[in-house]
Amino acid sequence: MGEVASLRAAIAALVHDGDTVALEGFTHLIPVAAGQEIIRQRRRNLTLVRMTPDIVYDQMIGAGCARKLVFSWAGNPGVGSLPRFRDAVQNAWPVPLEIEEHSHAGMANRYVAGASGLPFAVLRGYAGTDLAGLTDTVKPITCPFTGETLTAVPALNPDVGIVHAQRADRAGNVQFWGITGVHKEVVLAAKRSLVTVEKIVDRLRERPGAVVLPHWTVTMVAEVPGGAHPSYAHGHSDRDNDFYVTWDSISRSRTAFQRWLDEAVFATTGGVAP
Amino acid sequence: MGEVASLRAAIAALVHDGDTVALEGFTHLIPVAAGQEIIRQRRRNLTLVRMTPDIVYDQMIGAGCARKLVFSWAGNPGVGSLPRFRDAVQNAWPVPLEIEEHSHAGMANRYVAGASGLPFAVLRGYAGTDLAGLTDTVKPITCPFTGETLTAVPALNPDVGIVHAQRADRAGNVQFWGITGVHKEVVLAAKRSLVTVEKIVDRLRERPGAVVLPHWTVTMVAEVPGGAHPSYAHGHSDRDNDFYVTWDSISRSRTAFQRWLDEAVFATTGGVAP
Amino acid sequence: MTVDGSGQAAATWTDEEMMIVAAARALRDGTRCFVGIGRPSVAANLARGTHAPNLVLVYESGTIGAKPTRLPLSIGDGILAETADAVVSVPELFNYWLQPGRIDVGFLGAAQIDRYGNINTTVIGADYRNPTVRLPGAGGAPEIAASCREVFVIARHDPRTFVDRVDFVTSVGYGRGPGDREALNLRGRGPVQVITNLGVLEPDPTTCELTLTQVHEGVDVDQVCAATGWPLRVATAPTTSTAPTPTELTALRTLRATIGSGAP
Amino acid sequence: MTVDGSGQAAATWTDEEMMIVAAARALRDGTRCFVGIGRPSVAANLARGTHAPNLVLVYESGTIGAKPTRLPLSIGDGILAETADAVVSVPELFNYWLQPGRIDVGFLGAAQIDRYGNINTTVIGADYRNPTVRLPGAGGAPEIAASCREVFVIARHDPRTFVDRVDFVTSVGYGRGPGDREALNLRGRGPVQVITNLGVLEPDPTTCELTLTQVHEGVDVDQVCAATGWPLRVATAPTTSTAPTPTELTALRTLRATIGSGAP
Repeated sequence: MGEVASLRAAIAALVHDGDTVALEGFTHLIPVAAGQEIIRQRRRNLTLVRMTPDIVYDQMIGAGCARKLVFSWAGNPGVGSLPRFRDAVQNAWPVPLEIEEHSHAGMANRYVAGASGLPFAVLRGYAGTDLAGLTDTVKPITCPFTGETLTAVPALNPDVGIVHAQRADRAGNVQFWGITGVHKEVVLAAKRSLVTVEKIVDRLRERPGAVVLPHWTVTMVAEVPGGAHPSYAHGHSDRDNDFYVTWDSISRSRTAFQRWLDEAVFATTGGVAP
Repeated sequence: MGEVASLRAAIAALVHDGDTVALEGFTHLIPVAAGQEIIRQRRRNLTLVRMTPDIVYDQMIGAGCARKLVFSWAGNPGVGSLPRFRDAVQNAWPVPLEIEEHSHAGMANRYVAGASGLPFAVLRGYAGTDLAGLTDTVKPITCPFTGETLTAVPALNPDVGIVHAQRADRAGNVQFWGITGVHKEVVLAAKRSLVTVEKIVDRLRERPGAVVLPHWTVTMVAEVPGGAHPSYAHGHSDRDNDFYVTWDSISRSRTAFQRWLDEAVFATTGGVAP
Repeated sequence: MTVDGSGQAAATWTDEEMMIVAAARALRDGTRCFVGIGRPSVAANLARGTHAPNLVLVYESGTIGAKPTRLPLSIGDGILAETADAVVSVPELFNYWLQPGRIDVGFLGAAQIDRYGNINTTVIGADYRNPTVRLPGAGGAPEIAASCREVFVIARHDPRTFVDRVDFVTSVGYGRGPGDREALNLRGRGPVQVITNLGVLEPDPTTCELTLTQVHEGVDVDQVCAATGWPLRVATAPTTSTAPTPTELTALRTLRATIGSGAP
Repeated sequence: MTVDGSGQAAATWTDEEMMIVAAARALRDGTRCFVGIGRPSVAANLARGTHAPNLVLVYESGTIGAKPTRLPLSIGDGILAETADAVVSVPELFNYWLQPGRIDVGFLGAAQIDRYGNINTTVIGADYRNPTVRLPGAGGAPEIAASCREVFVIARHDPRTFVDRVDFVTSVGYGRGPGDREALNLRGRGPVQVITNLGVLEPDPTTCELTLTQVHEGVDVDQVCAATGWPLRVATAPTTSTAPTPTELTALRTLRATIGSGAP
């Protein structure tokens, strides 16, 4: 556990065709470089899980890696829509995309159940919405003490959980800070996990708001400076807001997207986004 | 919310006869001075809730404040038993004590449900033990997705939640660090809350591992330096292990305990334990 | 339009600015506000910079009591974590902070909103599986709309947005009318104000139907009715919102100037 | 007793020390161990100070990977937080760390333990409501016994502790025999070693009944049987544990010397 490897070796070892893969990072510490390495290794028929599919999943979906998407908000934050995601949903291009849609509260609790070794989680959610009727992953549950009806959602335990973090030490202990999202939950819920980090150091030092995941909870660690671009790593980089806008123009046209794929992903040896 | 007051005024305002009161602190930051002020104000018929009733509850039970105890481990950590607790359970002295007994995992999850605005929590627990049969607060629940049977426990929402912390600012924002136990959960689960603190400062400063509760989640704050004695406040004091041993000899005899009550509690104006 | 009839230099503003200012004014000082990105965040930060310095901003990224000195560009902007009273995980935010009803106001946008304040941010078109337009989806909205004590909605006023019945109920307003929220066991009151570029709609106390209670300066009622996709009920005497003050406009434009491209 | 037959100065030890040393030896390096206070904590810290430097100590106070330089005096001793890889809340410890089976070994004490490894730490006496002796209760033990991959128990050997059937099942061992853990849907294997001051008991692979498999040096089998409250089954050829080495004794005594009064 906590094995340090190259990004290429880690993806090759951990991600297989047909796997359920969750790349997480709530606007912060998104493992974009790892997503692009999955594209580069031409993985197919993945079930992609993510609360906020944004540019990284637009890229993976457009590249034809995914057969299904489990999510709660699919957009380009602050800019608009995800053209590749829309093209897949509305026109099955390049391949059909099955979707399973939830709310943030539902997705977050599904990861919590997964991390807790429970088959389901309970929340006050979905009541009265049209979401519940579209999936068998939202069901009513009755409180055995009060008789009140609440909502149950099943645990998420992805085959692979991938996040980006600021630091790891050489033993593979991982540390991240700032907005931590569902980082801890997805790593603990996943059967296998990969953490890409800005920097591998000899010793982690305590920091306000920092979360540490011991090496024995992380399968592999890869040093990928800038691996969250165009999202950011608190204390290392700023969010590249211009790229989010640029992405819209790239993603709107299939040909522009294909050109971007060839130039930015397949022609490169991997690591950092353009 | 976050009103700064004296300990005496805070207890007088928040704790009433017959209330359900939870004083928490998992071996660390135990609000012992607040418990002694409750004794001093001669509150009666309280339902006392605490994962680890130790010296502070032995004192409150011996003083006759409690009619019921909800708990998961009642002992003098590292020393042995709680003579006043035993005397109440075995001999109804000074008054009968009803008990409702759980495991740590069950109690922790009951606070989580309370803090989450849910009527119950689900866990893998109690299976095969004799605990479940003794209370109507442990029930089986079936996963609506897998059919698996798990255990449900009802939420704990005490009338009053009391903890000790290292810091508050003048607005009543609270900060604690080190072992945080169920501090956050009990404050968020309680209808009213009191936090006694080592020090009220102008501005909280960020620290590794520190948890902050905004002033609008805390009803009242009282500055009580040393208010956790004989437990400790990380960064301020060490655990007084000798007092835990001494307590055993005080508590073993009703007369020695009565003498201690008169001298250490009723004869003092409150604040810090001997 | 002129700010006032006085002799001083006339200032003009857009209906977009009027909408943001009206939304900001609706936020009382000291309240806890669950803020979505885009217009709700602009309005909330404007309020905090003007009449509501103690407004508590809560973002779904887990930042509680954020005090950004510039407009955040995403709900996870680093400046939110740097200035927050507390940063918690996303599960904790939804479970410990939103779900129990600790947040006073939920501030939402909408792609479609209907007569009963139900919101659609999922799909346009009758067939979910084959939509005319695929929208981003629910995000935090369903539980924000359910659990906050009150909900404010901000949206530009046109018949495609203000529809008789939403194509998809992403977030529940008043369902199909009185009693529905109670029947669904929803904790909050529901949408109490819908603020647009033309005026303000509020639910009728008895029927829960959104009703025009306020028009912005220079807007007439017929204009609002024409921009609404159902026969809009109008309060007996709708008030008129006062124009943005120079202070409000300066604060809003300064705030907007803090963001570059890629802005919401 | 002599450490060895060589000419060097003889060292003696107590049966309590032999028990702790035997327990420490049972902990393999690198395993994650959920440690109760008292003897389990002494044994685990001895192991970490001798043959298992990479033993991961997890205490129910939420301290994960604690590396105390002295013996902690409570499960919430400040030194545990200061030296831990991570400090988490108590709910998180039980839900994210213990419940999913991430911990290899759960190390428990017992006031009573029976033929099938069930543990009682709640009450002595037939009537729960009117007990002969009221014990502290469950604490974390029921879920530690259920969820850790394996459970080690450490207790002094006498007929009042080793009983045919516990007065109260606080933590489940093998219930009433084979299949019970599976029927109860318990994740871990259950108690695999019960280490006492006289020897070591292990569950029979087919009957799950605790069986004497090892006696400590200088202890004979009859002595163990006499100290057991049921007709103790004895392995065909019980091994003999080697006496504490000078290194082990020195390490243990140094460790004990780090604590003052109020020690576990």
